[in-house]
Amino acid sequence: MKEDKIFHPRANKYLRTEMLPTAFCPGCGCGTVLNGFLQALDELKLDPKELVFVTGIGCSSWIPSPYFKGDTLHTTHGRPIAFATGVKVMKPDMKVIVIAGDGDIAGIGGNHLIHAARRNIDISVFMVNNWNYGMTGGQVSPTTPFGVRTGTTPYGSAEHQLEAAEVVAAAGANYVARWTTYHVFPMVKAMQEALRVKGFSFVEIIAQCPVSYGKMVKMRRGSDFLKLYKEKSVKVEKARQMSDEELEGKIVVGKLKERKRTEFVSTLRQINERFRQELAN
Amino acid sequence: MGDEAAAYGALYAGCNFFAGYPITPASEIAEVMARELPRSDGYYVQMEDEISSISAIIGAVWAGGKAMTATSGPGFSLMQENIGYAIMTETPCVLVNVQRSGPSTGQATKPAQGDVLQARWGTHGDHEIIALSPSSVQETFSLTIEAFNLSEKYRTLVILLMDGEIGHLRENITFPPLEEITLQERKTGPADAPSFGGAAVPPMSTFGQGRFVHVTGSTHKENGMRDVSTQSVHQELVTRLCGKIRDARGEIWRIEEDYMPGAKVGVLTYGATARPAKGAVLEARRQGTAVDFLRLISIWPFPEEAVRKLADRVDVILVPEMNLGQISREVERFTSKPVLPISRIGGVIHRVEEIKDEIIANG
Amino acid sequence: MKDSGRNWRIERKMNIRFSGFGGQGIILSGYIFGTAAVNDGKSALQTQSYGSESRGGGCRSDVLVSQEEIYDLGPSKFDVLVALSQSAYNSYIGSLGKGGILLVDEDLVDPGSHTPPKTHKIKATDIAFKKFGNKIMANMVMMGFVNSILGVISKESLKKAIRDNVAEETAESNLQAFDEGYRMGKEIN
Amino acid sequence: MITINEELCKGCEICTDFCPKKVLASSNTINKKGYYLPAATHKDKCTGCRLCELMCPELAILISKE
Repeated sequence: MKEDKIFHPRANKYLRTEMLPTAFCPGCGCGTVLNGFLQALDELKLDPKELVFVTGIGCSSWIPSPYFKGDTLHTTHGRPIAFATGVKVMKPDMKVIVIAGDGDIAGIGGNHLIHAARRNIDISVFMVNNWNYGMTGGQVSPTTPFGVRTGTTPYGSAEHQLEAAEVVAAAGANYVARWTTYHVFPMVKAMQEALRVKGFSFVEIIAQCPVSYGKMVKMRRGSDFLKLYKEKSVKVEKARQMSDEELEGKIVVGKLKERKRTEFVSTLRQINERFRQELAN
Repeated sequence: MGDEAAAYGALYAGCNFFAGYPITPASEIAEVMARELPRSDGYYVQMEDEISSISAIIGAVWAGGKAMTATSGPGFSLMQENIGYAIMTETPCVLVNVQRSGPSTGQATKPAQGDVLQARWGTHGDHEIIALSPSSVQETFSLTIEAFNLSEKYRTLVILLMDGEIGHLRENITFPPLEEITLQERKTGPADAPSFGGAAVPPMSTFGQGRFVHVTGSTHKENGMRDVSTQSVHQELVTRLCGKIRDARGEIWRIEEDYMPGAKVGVLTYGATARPAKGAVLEARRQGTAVDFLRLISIWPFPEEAVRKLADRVDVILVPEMNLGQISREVERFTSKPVLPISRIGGVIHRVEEIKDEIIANG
Repeated sequence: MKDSGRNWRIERKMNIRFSGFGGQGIILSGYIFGTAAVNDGKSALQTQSYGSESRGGGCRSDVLVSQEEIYDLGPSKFDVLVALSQSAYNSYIGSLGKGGILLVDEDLVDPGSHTPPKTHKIKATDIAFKKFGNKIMANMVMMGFVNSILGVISKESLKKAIRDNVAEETAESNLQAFDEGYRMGKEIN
Repeated sequence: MITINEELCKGCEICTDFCPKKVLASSNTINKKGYYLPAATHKDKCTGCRLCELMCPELAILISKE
């Protein structure tokens, strides 16, 4: 057990500090997402007792599990949003937070993402997108850029990147944003907005994997990716003026969608309330 | 209808969350749950598939709910991974599988008993499972309540292994007064009690109690924290998870036996097949053949003691079942006497006459 | 094979565990040792930690080298433990057999009061950084050091295995790092 | 004040690469895990922007008022 004083005050408040240092590789973006999320929670002054973390399988699922204090459900690959649906329906007063990777959320669990967004259930999903399956050593994922050589695309990927945030926006979520680990301050702000929104909120965070993905593209330092994010990022307002060709290879960042559709669990509660009233009459 | 009885059994057991996906011949369970759950302030969610259905019920249980899902063969196959998750995380919940003819889409609307071994071994890794199989609509109701009670008592997923025949069968049922129903309370403990060890069945802390419960399907220590590299942690955990069911098998076994002196032949059966089998046994006796009857109500853990007892009594065991010999293979493990499967597949259930003829031919 | 065999004559087989944290080239070290042993005409077997385990503090790569067919795939005790991090040392010191040899990077590992009698120390990471400009080559320095002390595998086979398994443009500096470690090992002996 | 937690740092150098005022630089000090630690070589130039603190993947940097 480490001395309390060596950690951030906010780490002591929100993290299981006995689990630190993290198991992440040096320079891994997951650590920056962890750091930013800690900041977001602290500024919102949320009580860890009100938080439920639900995660899947993959490096980024280790951000909440085991590091964050809060009730934690570390589930099977691809399914955290489905598990979170059950949690939220039964515990509507708790903040249900899913932090997981692109393989988990957009790959094997892609259907759950779309339908949770469509239901507009009050869950905050933070998708850490590192463009590959990192935990298994660097294989192509639904978000790997076209043409990139990975463990399972030795001749270059023949598939195009899934724009997960745009898909979620179209599916009906109340809040959708995308940032990168280079944009730490707006990333923290977007996390806070997502946590405040009632309804399905989704923040895609492009985050570096300098080990598994980095070895494929010969970018072995975290900073190599952060520089790339800085170069390739285009604010959503500007992106709206650009053509598809101009946007090829760019990372569109910012708030992609905000709307105020009715939330799923509160609707379920209203139905039960109405049922009781009709029964009484 | 058996499906409706399963739904009402769940409601009587206090189920307040159901997640499901439509599938023949189990959809009626979902429909009743969707209609009736608001009455007890429960919630129905129709998920996007069966994988998310079982996921959602496990989530609901950790959020303090009592939950069930229902499906049939194809959906049951999809749920296998998370059956293991529920076992590993010791999540009390109920899964109804109204078996239909397979493999694959098979005869979607026809009954079968082809999933009995999948129920036992479908999920990966070492595990023990509890599965109950009703033979009537009335029993479907009571066994669903039993399934909830066993799930709470042993903190595990329990399968109600119905078949399409019983699921879609309409027959008379009496609902007992609520006060006559005994429910197993969820075992809870003090805040510092480990949720994943320290007892064969540890007390369960759920979300929202401020206890920072950590639930993972990975190998974990008694406090729930992941430890996937220590051999002894895995061995202790999995041995306990298997042991808590295996050691209690005497309490979990449920059978119906009807023996008579001098029987040379025994009939062992379960589920819908038990109905014509029972008829055949009674008819054979009327015609002068001494025959023993054993019905397995709990399929898993396998009531091996009862099977041994039957095997000691008779010279041959007939096993009518709606598959090509799944339980008869299990029976063979406990006797060296001949075990003859009477198989019917293709969506037709045995007739009394044909089982009776087999009894007389072997008696 | 003129170089091999000093300890080899005593031990017909040798179990070596390389350990450290992810990114130190631990797994590659075991792989190179095993490949070189096969090139020497011996039986060799290599296993390693996978996934997050290999990236945390307890990364390991085990090599079993033998004159005969190997039956024990997961030995409980090792003849040699190479440790490049404190947490790996803490995790694996228990797997070092009685009378076994411990080799450590002395800047990174403090064996403490339980230092085994046969312990050899080298500043592998420091040398790699200061002499070869890249601390990642610490594993090469260490491999040279290990082999000069153990003499299980021929130097030629090891160098060939290194050449075959590192990027072409870094092969020369890797080999120099290996030679440096080898030379330092010889100084001790 | 810049506090660097030597036990947590994994030497990824994101802080030294992105500090807008180049307050932080790589040092020759190696920690127990074999990582080269950053050092605040130009403390006087620190504006307290906290970019390093928030970018650090290991929660190893804390910027606080003197």
